[in-house]
Amino acid sequence: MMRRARLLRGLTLVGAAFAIGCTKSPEARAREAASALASWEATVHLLEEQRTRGALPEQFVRQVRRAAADAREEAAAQRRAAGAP
Amino acid sequence: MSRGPAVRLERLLGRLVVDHLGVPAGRIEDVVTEPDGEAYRVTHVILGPEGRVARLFAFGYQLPTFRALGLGRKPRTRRLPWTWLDLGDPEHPRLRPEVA
Amino acid sequence: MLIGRDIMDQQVVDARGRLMGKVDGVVLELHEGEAAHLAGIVIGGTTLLWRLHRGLARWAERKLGGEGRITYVPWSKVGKVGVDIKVDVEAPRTPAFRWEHWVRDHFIGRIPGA
Amino acid sequence: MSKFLEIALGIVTGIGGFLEAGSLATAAQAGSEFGYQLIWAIAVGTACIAVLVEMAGRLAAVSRHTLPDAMRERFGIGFFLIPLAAVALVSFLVLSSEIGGVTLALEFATGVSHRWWAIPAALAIWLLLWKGTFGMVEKGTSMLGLVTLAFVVAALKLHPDAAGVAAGLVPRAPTHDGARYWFIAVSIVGASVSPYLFYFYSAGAVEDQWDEGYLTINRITAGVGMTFGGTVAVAALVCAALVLHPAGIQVDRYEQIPFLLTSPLARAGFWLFVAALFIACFGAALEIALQLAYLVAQGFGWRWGENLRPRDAARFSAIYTVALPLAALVIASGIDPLRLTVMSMAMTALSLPVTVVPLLVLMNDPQYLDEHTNGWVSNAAVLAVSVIACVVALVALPLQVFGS
Repeated sequence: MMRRARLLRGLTLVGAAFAIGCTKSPEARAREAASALASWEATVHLLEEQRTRGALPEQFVRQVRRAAADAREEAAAQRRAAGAP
Repeated sequence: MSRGPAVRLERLLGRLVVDHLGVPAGRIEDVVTEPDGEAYRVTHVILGPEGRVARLFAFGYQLPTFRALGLGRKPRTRRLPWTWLDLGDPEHPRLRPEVA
Repeated sequence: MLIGRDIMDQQVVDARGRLMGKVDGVVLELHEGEAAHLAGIVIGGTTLLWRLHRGLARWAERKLGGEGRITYVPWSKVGKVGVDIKVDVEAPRTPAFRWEHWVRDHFIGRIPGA
Repeated sequence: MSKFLEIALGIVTGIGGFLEAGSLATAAQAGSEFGYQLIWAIAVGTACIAVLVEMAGRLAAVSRHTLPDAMRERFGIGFFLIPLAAVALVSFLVLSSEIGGVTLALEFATGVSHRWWAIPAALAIWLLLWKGTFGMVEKGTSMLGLVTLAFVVAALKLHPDAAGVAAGLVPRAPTHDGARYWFIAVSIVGASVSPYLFYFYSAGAVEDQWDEGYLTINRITAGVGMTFGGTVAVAALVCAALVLHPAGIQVDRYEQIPFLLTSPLARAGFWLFVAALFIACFGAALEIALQLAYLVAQGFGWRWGENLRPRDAARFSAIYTVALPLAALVIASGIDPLRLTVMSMAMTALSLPVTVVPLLVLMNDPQYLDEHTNGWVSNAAVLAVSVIACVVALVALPLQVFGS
């Protein structure tokens, strides 16, 4: 049984190291939130531009605006969690 | 189901066979038969490698790429006459003493 | 002919061409001193478990109090062995179709247009 | 049916059946974040699936066995359960992603949330399988799938710079965001090399009673069909690279993908996108649900066949009848469809060795292929892609899960 116990302990060590190594540092999270925010700003800009050209039906415009709002909220929350200003 | 004492092959496949001294002789891989009138007579039993690693390499042997990478080795299988097998206890197949 | 390679896990087809399962098990008939003979094939019940995990198979057999409803086809009823194994048996009258009929009668058959 | 018609149908299946939720989502993400840099990943994935589909067709034509049937027979039940479980799990995830795609297309068209459309969509898919025949599912969906050519029209309209596209075909290291780059690359390969494509193809070859005479048709169909299919995915990537990338838009929700067609084709582009997404995902969902039933039924030797009445193949029909509502519930639960789709593609890549190696072993076994066994090139190439994809997915997946 010893062999199995040693094996299990080894695996949990590797798993833990893997998990710690992967979680992103707060700066990285803040940068990511900022880029997500910028991406959605650009999305809304493209949306409004095409709406004026009549390329998009109303229900789709509303849907993208709602998605943009959710994404902004999520990005803001992530920035607060990362403790960025 | 059948007249004489019967044994279920699926319970034999993969079982480790030991000789009368208890030394492992290999795992039962398959059973060879020859036509005997309408029926088929069992003539030989094929014993393959017993180790887990050896069986893994035996699997690898089936793929040319694994063979090229050295991940496959031809499995050491032996074909023993069926009558050498003592199935008194089907859970623990043994080789008959007079065989050695 | 190798039983494991050529018979085991082969598709079994009944007298009217209906697929009735795979060869889950094979019965060998032992004779004193002489070689054994291929007595027949087995489908269903706990047979399959024996090839997966012996402990699981024993546990299942204790639970079911036996091998469950297996289908035994004597070798005399087995016809040509080729891409699949043709047997001279009426599948619906064997346990091999028990689950097929149960699902048909209690589930699929009840849905309109089945 | 004349051989020429067979070939034409085969190519149509390749084109229509190729683009689905996974390949569209990963192409959109690749184009929006890395411009043309990841075109090579689509090329690798397409070449790999073309080879695998050809192999599955050859196995069916020469040995008259479908893939699960041959695998169970050749490896025995013990080993067979591993690829069976892997393919079933991955197929279920991809099935949910496809239903997600269908419901989002309906949300774009009607404004009603995709979560309400999940059960009705699954019911519509189920109804077609319940009443339809195999030919209808395979040929019908691929014929309609031609609408995905809209991405090729849009890409051409955006006047992509040919040199840039060609440069994208050469595999290279990323200029930025390494982890993200490799995660998308592996998701693209996972999206192209979905197991259901070659498992379904082998069942089709057996249902159409192919024999050795079909080997050339098989090679042309697999090669040309899949290559055309790949170009549609490249077109989607090019649209994203020219519409979203310059604007700095990174795709992380389905709502951002329609712009691929609305920018070049305006309102017509919008409705073409809705139609393409709906039909592509609907067709893929039909094939996956049917393939799940084939997989289990052929593995255990039950009666199977889309041309049989459901009651005559009860367990076979029960499998897709249960799988579809479960997959719909995943979407109805409100999980983000795009994240589910991309994750399913990465999981597909992760499971590639388990789903591909058994096929490779079969293709090298003269007992099944007589003298039509594999050349060492296709063996080595497909194995290399599968193992590399799996290793990269193993590294990139946790980074993506823990990272984001």
